[in-house]
Amino acid sequence: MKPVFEYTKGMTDAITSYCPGCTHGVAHRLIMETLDEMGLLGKAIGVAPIGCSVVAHQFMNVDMCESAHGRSPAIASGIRRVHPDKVVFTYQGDGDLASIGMGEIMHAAARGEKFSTFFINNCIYGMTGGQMAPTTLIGQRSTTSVDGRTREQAGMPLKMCEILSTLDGPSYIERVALDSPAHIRAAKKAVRKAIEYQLAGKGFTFVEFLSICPTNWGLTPPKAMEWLRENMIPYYPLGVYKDEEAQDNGDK
Amino acid sequence: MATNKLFFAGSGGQGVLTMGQMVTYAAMYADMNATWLPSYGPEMRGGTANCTVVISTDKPVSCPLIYEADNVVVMNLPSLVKFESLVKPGGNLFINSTLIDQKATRDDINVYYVDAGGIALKLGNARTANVVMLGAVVEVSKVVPVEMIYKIMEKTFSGRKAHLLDINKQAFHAWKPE
Amino acid sequence: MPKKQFKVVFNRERCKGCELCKSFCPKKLIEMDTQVNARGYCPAMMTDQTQCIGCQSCALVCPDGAIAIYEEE
Amino acid sequence: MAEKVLMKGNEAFAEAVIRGGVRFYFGYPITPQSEIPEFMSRELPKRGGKFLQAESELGAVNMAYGCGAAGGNAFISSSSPGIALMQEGMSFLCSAEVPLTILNASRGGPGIGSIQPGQADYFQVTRGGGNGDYRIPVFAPASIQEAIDILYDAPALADEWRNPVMILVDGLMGQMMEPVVLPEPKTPVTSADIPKLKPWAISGSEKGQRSVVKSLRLQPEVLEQHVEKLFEKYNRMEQELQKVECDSIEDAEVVFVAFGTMARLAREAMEILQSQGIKAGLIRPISLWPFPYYAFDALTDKTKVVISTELSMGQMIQDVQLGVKGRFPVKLIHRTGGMLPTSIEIVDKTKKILEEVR
Repeated sequence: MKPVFEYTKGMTDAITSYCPGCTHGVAHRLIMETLDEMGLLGKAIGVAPIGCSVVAHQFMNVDMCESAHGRSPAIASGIRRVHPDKVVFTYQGDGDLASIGMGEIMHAAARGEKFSTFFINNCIYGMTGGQMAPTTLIGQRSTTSVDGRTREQAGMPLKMCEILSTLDGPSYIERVALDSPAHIRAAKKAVRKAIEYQLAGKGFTFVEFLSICPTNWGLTPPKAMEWLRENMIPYYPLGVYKDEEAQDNGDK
Repeated sequence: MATNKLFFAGSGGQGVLTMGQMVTYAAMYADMNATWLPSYGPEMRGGTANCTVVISTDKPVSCPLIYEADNVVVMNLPSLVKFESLVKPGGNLFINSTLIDQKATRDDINVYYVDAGGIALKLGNARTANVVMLGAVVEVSKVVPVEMIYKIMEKTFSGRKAHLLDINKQAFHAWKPE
Repeated sequence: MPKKQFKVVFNRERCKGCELCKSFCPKKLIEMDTQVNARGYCPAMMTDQTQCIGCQSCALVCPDGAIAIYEEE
Repeated sequence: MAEKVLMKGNEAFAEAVIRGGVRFYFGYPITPQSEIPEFMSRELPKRGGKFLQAESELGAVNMAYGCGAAGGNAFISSSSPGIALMQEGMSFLCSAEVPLTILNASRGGPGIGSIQPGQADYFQVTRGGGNGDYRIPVFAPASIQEAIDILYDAPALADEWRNPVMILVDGLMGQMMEPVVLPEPKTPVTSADIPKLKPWAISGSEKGQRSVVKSLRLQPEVLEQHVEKLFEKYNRMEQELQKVECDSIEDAEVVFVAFGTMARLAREAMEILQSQGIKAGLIRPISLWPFPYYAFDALTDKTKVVISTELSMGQMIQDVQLGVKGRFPVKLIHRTGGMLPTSIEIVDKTKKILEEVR
């Protein structure tokens, strides 16, 4: 029998600690499959965030360290200084990256740090129990916006790809979604591009994964996928926000 | 003399910190112990400048901060007003008489009026006023050997600045006690 | 040309019963077991291997590495 | 012996730590130590090192954590409010057992406070400002030469213990010049050496094993075990890292206890008292943690009073009391907010205290 699909050796054998249907598992796998296919598992150094994926190092089968909340881009910048020939990445959630770690991500991106950030946006704080995130949508209920987020009270949700694409430092920025097999295939291509650009020394690369949190959204995983498609994608449009190699990319 | 405490005060740009550093370097070259401590504050430019030098011949300098000084140099009027009291009884006060037309008020100290700017101007380089003053301090106090001041001048005024060596040596010896 | 035959293998113990594979199977070949696994989940299983078209949809959406797909030779 | 040079404190500190093997600096400007990042930005690139100006002190300490976790010898410097921000990282570094050399030029507080010398961060640095059970060795030199010697050894010490090491100075020492002798530069560790020298570091699993640098331990029994293991280390540090200088304490009637800048004022006060026939001595803790409690055992019955002299409202005095164990009265002479007493002020206050206790 010829294998068509097998679980990548980029992932450890451990069963993840994520809830049933949580797309952290999919995002982890896509990154590790890509590193494996590119022969980079031995050269990769990852930084895990605070949030549900604080324990990502138990599942991603590469050298990793933990970080304090939001600081991963600073930590990756430090790692990069010591190992300029390795592949360095951060894996961060929306509270970690777009709230408490906004300073670190903006400045690492602005410096054009040669690492890749994989950003999981599921519009909610998962680990702490479903509080409003900087990316929670208007009208979306959370444990700290029980009647739904309002613009008056909390402002509009932050669009990180759009914000980061105003900077000169990043070389590749793309928003992908994990809501269907087709989108997951496209997401993997984005991961590969981010790593290729990093290897080529082009500068900071960033992939935002629109993800689901069935537990805190109070939906079954299949229903959560529909909710992502119907609510998140209209506000967070998919696509490439920056590509240094593309012809039509402004003055770069 | 086991310990000699010097204090240099004036406004920014008068070479006050440099005078103190030169004495400190000279002490180091003469194998003495020394500390140099500038006043520091939030302002980047202008304002007053002062520094404290403590020289010890027989042991490490205990304290780089002073409550009284053996030798005090004041390069402008506000410094005279503020720091005359710092001179220890029997100590020396050096007043830059080019810019200060007031006299010292104390009679328990030795006061030297040094026309540092005037002498420097006569020598042809007004920027050596602080070296004229330094010459007076070293001449009177004998706090460091003159050869060590030469050594610093020779290190400082070398290469592209070599042409400044002679004028600085002249300035250093230009003041004579009355 | 003979029709390709695929075999979808579920790792019963890794499966958390999230039903994503079931919802994305274009041929509706996946059902949940009524027997729970050691961790208390009802794992996914194939109803009819012969109908599988090898599209990998189930494996792509599986967050838990519970699915492997092989082609019969 | 190498030639004596006259160096300003801040530049001497930076030079010493480079000679001690540091090749990575991360910092954020803050008075009174900004000459250190300035020096590092000029010097490190020339010596094969890297300088990175961080977006904040939080950024700086975490860059240093990443660097140290990856096996590099990192150095960060800041001043009191900046050190407060860095406490998150320090707790993290200790738990993850990542080495780092930290210089703290402490100033007057609380809040933004002032930029003049202060010692009101004694609790912050010796008791840990971050969360959790952890310790950081803190050394408080009183001269530029002593600071150089400590900073030169610090990167190796941090590596040896896999723990941050802090050197506590202040703006006065940073701005002061003193003749010093610089030690010979050590050969720095290169990235290629790291997998061999520090197999625990995250340098890529191609070295033959996978490394994870972490501090999260969700199961309480596992965390307890980890903290107990850390404390076996801290207990050994307490035995091995205590440093103190004692002067004239054998027959001293009054004994000053002071560190850093304040120790130099206290030393002069001691000399003035001695010249006036009053037997005075000085205990100068060089390591603030571990605090050299044993030094107080050498005090004899001739001692009438022990005076903690501090640039704070009295923080070290608690350790002094622990060291004195109730044998003598313990008093405080202090200024705070960035104010410095004169040695004469200390002498006068000491005489009053002596009248009270005699």
